[in-house]
Amino acid sequence: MSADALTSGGPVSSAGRDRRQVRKFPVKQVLGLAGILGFLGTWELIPRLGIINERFLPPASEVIVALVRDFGLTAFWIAVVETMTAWFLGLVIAVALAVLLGFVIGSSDFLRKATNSTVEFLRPIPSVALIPLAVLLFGVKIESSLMLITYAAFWQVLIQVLYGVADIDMVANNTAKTYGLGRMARIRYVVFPTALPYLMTGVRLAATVALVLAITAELVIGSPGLGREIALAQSGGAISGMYALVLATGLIGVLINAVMRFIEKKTLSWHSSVRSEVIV
Amino acid sequence: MQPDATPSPSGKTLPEAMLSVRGLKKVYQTDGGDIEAVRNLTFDLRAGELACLVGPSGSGKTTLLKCISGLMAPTEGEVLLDGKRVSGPPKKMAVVFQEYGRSLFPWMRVRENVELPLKNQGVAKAERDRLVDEALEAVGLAHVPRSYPWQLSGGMQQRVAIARAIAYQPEVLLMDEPFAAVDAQTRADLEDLIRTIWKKFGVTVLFVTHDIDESVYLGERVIILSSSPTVVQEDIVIDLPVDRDQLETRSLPRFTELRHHVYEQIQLAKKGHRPAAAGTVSAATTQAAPASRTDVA
Amino acid sequence: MQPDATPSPSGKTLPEAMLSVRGLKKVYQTDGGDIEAVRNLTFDLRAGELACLVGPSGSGKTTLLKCISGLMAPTEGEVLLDGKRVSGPPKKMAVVFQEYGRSLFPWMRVRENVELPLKNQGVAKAERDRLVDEALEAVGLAHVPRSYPWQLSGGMQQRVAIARAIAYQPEVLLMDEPFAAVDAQTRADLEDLIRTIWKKFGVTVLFVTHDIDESVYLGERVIILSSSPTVVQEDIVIDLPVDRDQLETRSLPRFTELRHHVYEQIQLAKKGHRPAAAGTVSAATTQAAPASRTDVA
Amino acid sequence: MKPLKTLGYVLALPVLLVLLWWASTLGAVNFFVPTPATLVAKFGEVWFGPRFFSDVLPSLGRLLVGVVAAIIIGVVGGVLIGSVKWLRALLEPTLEFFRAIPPPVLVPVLILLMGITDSMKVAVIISGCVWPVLLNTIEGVRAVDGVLSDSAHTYGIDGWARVRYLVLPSASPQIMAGVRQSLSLGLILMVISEMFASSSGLGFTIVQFQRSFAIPEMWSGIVVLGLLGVAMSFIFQWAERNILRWYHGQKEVENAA
Amino acid sequence: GSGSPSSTGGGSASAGATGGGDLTKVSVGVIPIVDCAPIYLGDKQGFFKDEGLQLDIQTATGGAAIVPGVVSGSFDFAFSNLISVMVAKDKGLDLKFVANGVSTTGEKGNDVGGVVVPAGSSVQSAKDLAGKTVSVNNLSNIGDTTIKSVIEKDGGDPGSLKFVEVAFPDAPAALANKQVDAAWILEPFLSKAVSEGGKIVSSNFVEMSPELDIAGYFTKTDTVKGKAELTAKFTRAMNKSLEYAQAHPQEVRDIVGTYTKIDEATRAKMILPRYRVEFNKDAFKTLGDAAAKYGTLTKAPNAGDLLP
Ligand SMILES: Nc1ncnc2c1ncn2[C@@H]1O[C@H](COP(=O)(O)OP(=O)(O)OP(=O)(O)O)[C@@H](O)[C@H]1O
Ligand SMILES: Nc1ncnc2c1ncn2[C@@H]1O[C@H](COP(=O)(O)OP(=O)(O)OP(=O)(O)O)[C@@H](O)[C@H]1O
Ligand SMILES: [Mg+2]
Ligand SMILES: [Mg+2]
Repeated sequence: MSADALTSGGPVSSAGRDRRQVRKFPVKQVLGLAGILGFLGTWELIPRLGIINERFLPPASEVIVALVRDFGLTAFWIAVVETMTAWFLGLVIAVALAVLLGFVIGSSDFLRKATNSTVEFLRPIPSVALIPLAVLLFGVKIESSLMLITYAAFWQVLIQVLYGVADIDMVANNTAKTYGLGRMARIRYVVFPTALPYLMTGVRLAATVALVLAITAELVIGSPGLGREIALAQSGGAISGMYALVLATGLIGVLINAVMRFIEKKTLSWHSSVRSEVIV
Repeated sequence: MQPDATPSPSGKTLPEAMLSVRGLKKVYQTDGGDIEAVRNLTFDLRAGELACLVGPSGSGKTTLLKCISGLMAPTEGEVLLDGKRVSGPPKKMAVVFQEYGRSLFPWMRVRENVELPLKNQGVAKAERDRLVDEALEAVGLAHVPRSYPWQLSGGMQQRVAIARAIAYQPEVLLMDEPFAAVDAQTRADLEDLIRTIWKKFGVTVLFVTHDIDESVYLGERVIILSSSPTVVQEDIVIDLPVDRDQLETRSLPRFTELRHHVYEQIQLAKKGHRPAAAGTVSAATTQAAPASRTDVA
Repeated sequence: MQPDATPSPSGKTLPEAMLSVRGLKKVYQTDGGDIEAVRNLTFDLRAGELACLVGPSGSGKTTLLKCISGLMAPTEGEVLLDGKRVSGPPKKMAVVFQEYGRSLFPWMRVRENVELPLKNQGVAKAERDRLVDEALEAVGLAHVPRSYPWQLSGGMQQRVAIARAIAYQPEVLLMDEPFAAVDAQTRADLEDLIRTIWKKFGVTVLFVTHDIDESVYLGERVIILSSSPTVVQEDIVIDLPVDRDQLETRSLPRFTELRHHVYEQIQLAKKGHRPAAAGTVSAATTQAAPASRTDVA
Repeated sequence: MKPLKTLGYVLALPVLLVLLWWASTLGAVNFFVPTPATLVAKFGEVWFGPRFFSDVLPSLGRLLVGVVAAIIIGVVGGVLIGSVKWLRALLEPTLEFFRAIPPPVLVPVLILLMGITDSMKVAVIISGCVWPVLLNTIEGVRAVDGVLSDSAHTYGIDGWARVRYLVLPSASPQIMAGVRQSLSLGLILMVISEMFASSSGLGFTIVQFQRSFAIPEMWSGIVVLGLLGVAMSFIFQWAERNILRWYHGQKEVENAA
Repeated sequence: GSGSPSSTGGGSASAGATGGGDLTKVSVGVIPIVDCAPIYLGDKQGFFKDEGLQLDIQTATGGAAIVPGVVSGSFDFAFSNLISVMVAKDKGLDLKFVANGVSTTGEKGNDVGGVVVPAGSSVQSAKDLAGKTVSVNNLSNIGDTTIKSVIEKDGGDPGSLKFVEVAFPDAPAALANKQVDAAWILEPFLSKAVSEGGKIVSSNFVEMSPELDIAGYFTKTDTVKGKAELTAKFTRAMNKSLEYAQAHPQEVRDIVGTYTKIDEATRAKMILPRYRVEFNKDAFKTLGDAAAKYGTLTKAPNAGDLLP
């Protein structure tokens, strides 16, 4: 963040007396870009140096050219929209369900204990194993992808919410109790804010899992979207085209994370994790 | 004395007893063995009484307050509020916790923290605003309503917690060392504030403090706890005039006398001396033992 | 006065100055705008001096301590320790934080908490054990070494934090309202403990307190801060005998005089009065302004 | 009394659900949804035999190596990235990039880099289950209490000692949440890693059953996964109880009301 | 990328029809590979519309979704290789072919699939593969079944072979990096592998039987019985399409470009399969027997039950 924070993570350096400078110069974004460039550079070198044959892993530059070409195609954007629609719907359903169930289960010791074994049983079931069931129920349509996405993302959020609810500060909770806040009010005013950082991590995890699953479902089932485009490129031998699509997927991931970080910064400005980044 | 309450200390369970603690015992179970925090506490508080609770560090004052506010179930004995047994946080009771830093919600601004209990009760917006403004004004924090608690100094945080309790307009007010982190002048102001509120609304107040002068200046009664395992060491009526003044009252000879007496008792408590009656008091049915209630005059 | 230190207060930067705070200014940046916690602080502490810092709640005492301990960079001005500019936590400095409840490691037992800094320094086991035992004994907590901090009462937690600082044998000791949560008797004992340690090891101590009596009883010097935005309001030398006694010293007429003076100054500070020199003191180069240093005698 | 109660908690809901399933499969027969009886029969037939040694054990071995490696990488990386701001800024977008790449797409690249080997499969497992640990560790490290951190600083507890005594314990509740996520993800990725370039293993067998329409057998494999998940999570919860004794103790005592 | 195939298929529109209300909608699950060119061609030529059918071509990327899709009724008909359907039938799913899909060219060394070894490999013919590691796209399917039986015919020991699953697109790399000794590859990757120095040691389809049918269009037996008319219409249109495709190879190469991402140069060079109407019952039996023999099926299938 501040310039001297770059050289040491020490507390003094994070004191940010050159805050105004920081505003002008977005160190964070530039660093992030540098990281991505470093990665692309490495990728470029691997085939160029012959560590892996160029035929099988085309250099980054070639893939980027292919990606830029993709950007000009409506078909590409249609695929992106299809994938993102499935992603968004799946994620929203998963988060809504998980938050609801998480708070219900988390705030009751009985439910927590009684559901533990079942939750643990269901969680490790791979979504891919559910493909036949999904197709059986919904056919080769967005609903199949949705079911797989929801299933996979749901557990990520649920577990985080359960941990978050358990992390509540008892002094805060007692305070709320003595001021006559009922169960619902406490969930709203105490439990929810406490669990929020956990939830945000959960949503961030789930957002990517949902993306991964959206692509995978399209890839394996063949419902329309980026995943199917990848499969097509793969089975058509269009290697650069395939990596271009993979690159696009990764970029979507980066974008999703940026949005999530933004939301997190807005909603968690009071939390010490965000606090220590903002104030100093 | 409070005008509407009989000043006479009495050993009987008075019909107007607002708060009765009877044979209270609390044992904490830890993996290192059981810790008996409170052995046997019995005392009554009349409606509208202002009592101070003093006792050595670790004698179980916080524990007692938690039991009274229904946050913790006693191991033995019971707490009656208005004749009803307390089993969960009662309505119209406000507690100011010793850990003020953790009792404020870090995700809410100062104003929101103070407002929350009122909002939760469904108090109308205009009324709520008035109460919150008044409370913040009273604790001298009218200028920081939009700060987050962690942007405040320790003393300011503590005053937010006090403001929240005041704005709530409780019938029973429990305070656990509420002025520990504020400066002398503010402390004096807040002491007067508590007495004003008490006189105005007839609130029943139980006030934990380590400051002996404060306990004498503030209370109509001072309850002294022995060191752990805890019983009531002494129960003193403070017969100072109802209208008190920081300079005047504190320079009264009677003030100095009472102050001295409390100090001696606490020193006794620290040394492990226990009142004669403590062993014989048995739970629930026994009334506040007269032996442990002394007029020092 | 301490036997080995010249008692004369001086406006010059003394060669033996252990701690120099010069033109210190701290502004917190928040999304609600900047908050100027400290405007301009300049003072020196000689090696082996025991100074008390008093000031209204929110006047920036904690902020000052954080700057001195190198935990926070000042916005302007600087802190010199032994002639060197402080840029990170210096060696051999111990700080007792106001938020004692949050400064102990909840995953360590009491003993481990006290032992950790020594272990980290590579002190041998036997020596470590001795220091830890002594420190726990001194604060009256020898009986709970195997408890977790959250199993202790507030006052006990605070004493663990004090024990940790003592066991560490620092050269500079900063304490932020360390006795706020302990009872009067324990407080008196701890006050005497601090003075004993100070005399024995020649530690430089900066002690924040709200208790005016305490500041006069404990310190060789009392620095009074104005209310926010903060400057040094007064700097008083306490010319009481070095050997102090809770009963005797406190009943000296000089004690009462000093006490009164400090009280008045704080009330002035609260009312917003600022010392004449405050505006003219400029950062870094200026020495402790003589105008703000008064002998009350 | 106590073990009985625990057993009740563990079994009540599953038994209820199995009954429900049993009732709902009473009438109609669906090729893709077997009855509990068939499933139980197949389960014994399929998994109690040589397959246990030839398929299940090797897969479990890879799973274990993968998960342990992921946890180590996640915690070490998380502590580094969480405590060094510029490193976080540098790496975050790249990590997010990798996180978003679906394992099925990653597999061909890994095959190119590592060949068709066990380490490739382990790499697939790591590539998937490192994220929850990493992200949670980063968040946990960032959320270290300010006062506590200041205390450590003033006592000269820096560098490794700081990590050991302050950062790790204080982040451990979050780290544990991440580890718990990783365990089940590990099982899922074990299956995925065996979906490509493979010829044996638990995951492969399940996928093979699926492809050859041996549906009851496939479901029995899924039950194996579920049971493994439960077993792993119970072991984990036991370990967590011990590692986070202070944390649970604190919560519990305060919860005693 | 050359664009995504629209899931409703471009065909009916380009045939000039307005998609009137009297057309019956049929959804067909296909895999976007060269083998499925006839149905796209037929759709474009209007063969299905002539029968009163409006095609809804849905692409699924692999076998995982095809059979469940047919069983659940999301597809009326679907394309799959023979072994997959045999296996499903073997496990109790009542399926039946309604039209042929694709057959081997019957020319050794010039077929749509083959086992490739890298240049300089010691493997000369099928029997030398014994003891080697061979990649196939899916285990227990048409690839390993035919290869095993070819090796056995050639005098090698099929039991000593080790198969691993590698997808066709990744197979050339696996071969080049010596991760497998030999790879079973289909077009268009086969031509590519050969042009890059690979050597075909076995044209396993041809060697199994020069008349081998590889894949076909199938549906539930229920559909065949209950919707006999619809089935007959589909079969007629499909057969017409197969014949048309066989007669117009250049149109096949062109249309493949619309629903796959195979570039033009590759399309021009790749070997096309044979499209024909009739199933060869003998070859079917050979294949079924082999599958049963190597344990993919529990018993040899009955051609009469499965074929139209
Ligand atoms: N959660 C706990 N687990 C175990 N023991 C506890 C717990 N809380 C308090 N205790 C013990 O109970 C005793 C009384 O504690 P309590 O907090 O009630 O004291 P207190 O009178 O409030 O002290 P202080 O004035 O220092 O705040 C102490 O000995 C303490 O160690
Ligand atoms: N993190 C922060 N962000 C913004 N403002 C802060 C922050 N910390 C302290 N302040 C402000 O700085 C001022 C001084 O705070 P500080 O904690 O130093 O006071 P203090 O003298 O220690 O008070 P007390 O005696 O009540 O502890 C206060 O007005 C406070 O609101
Ligand atoms: Mg207490
Ligand atoms: Mg402070």
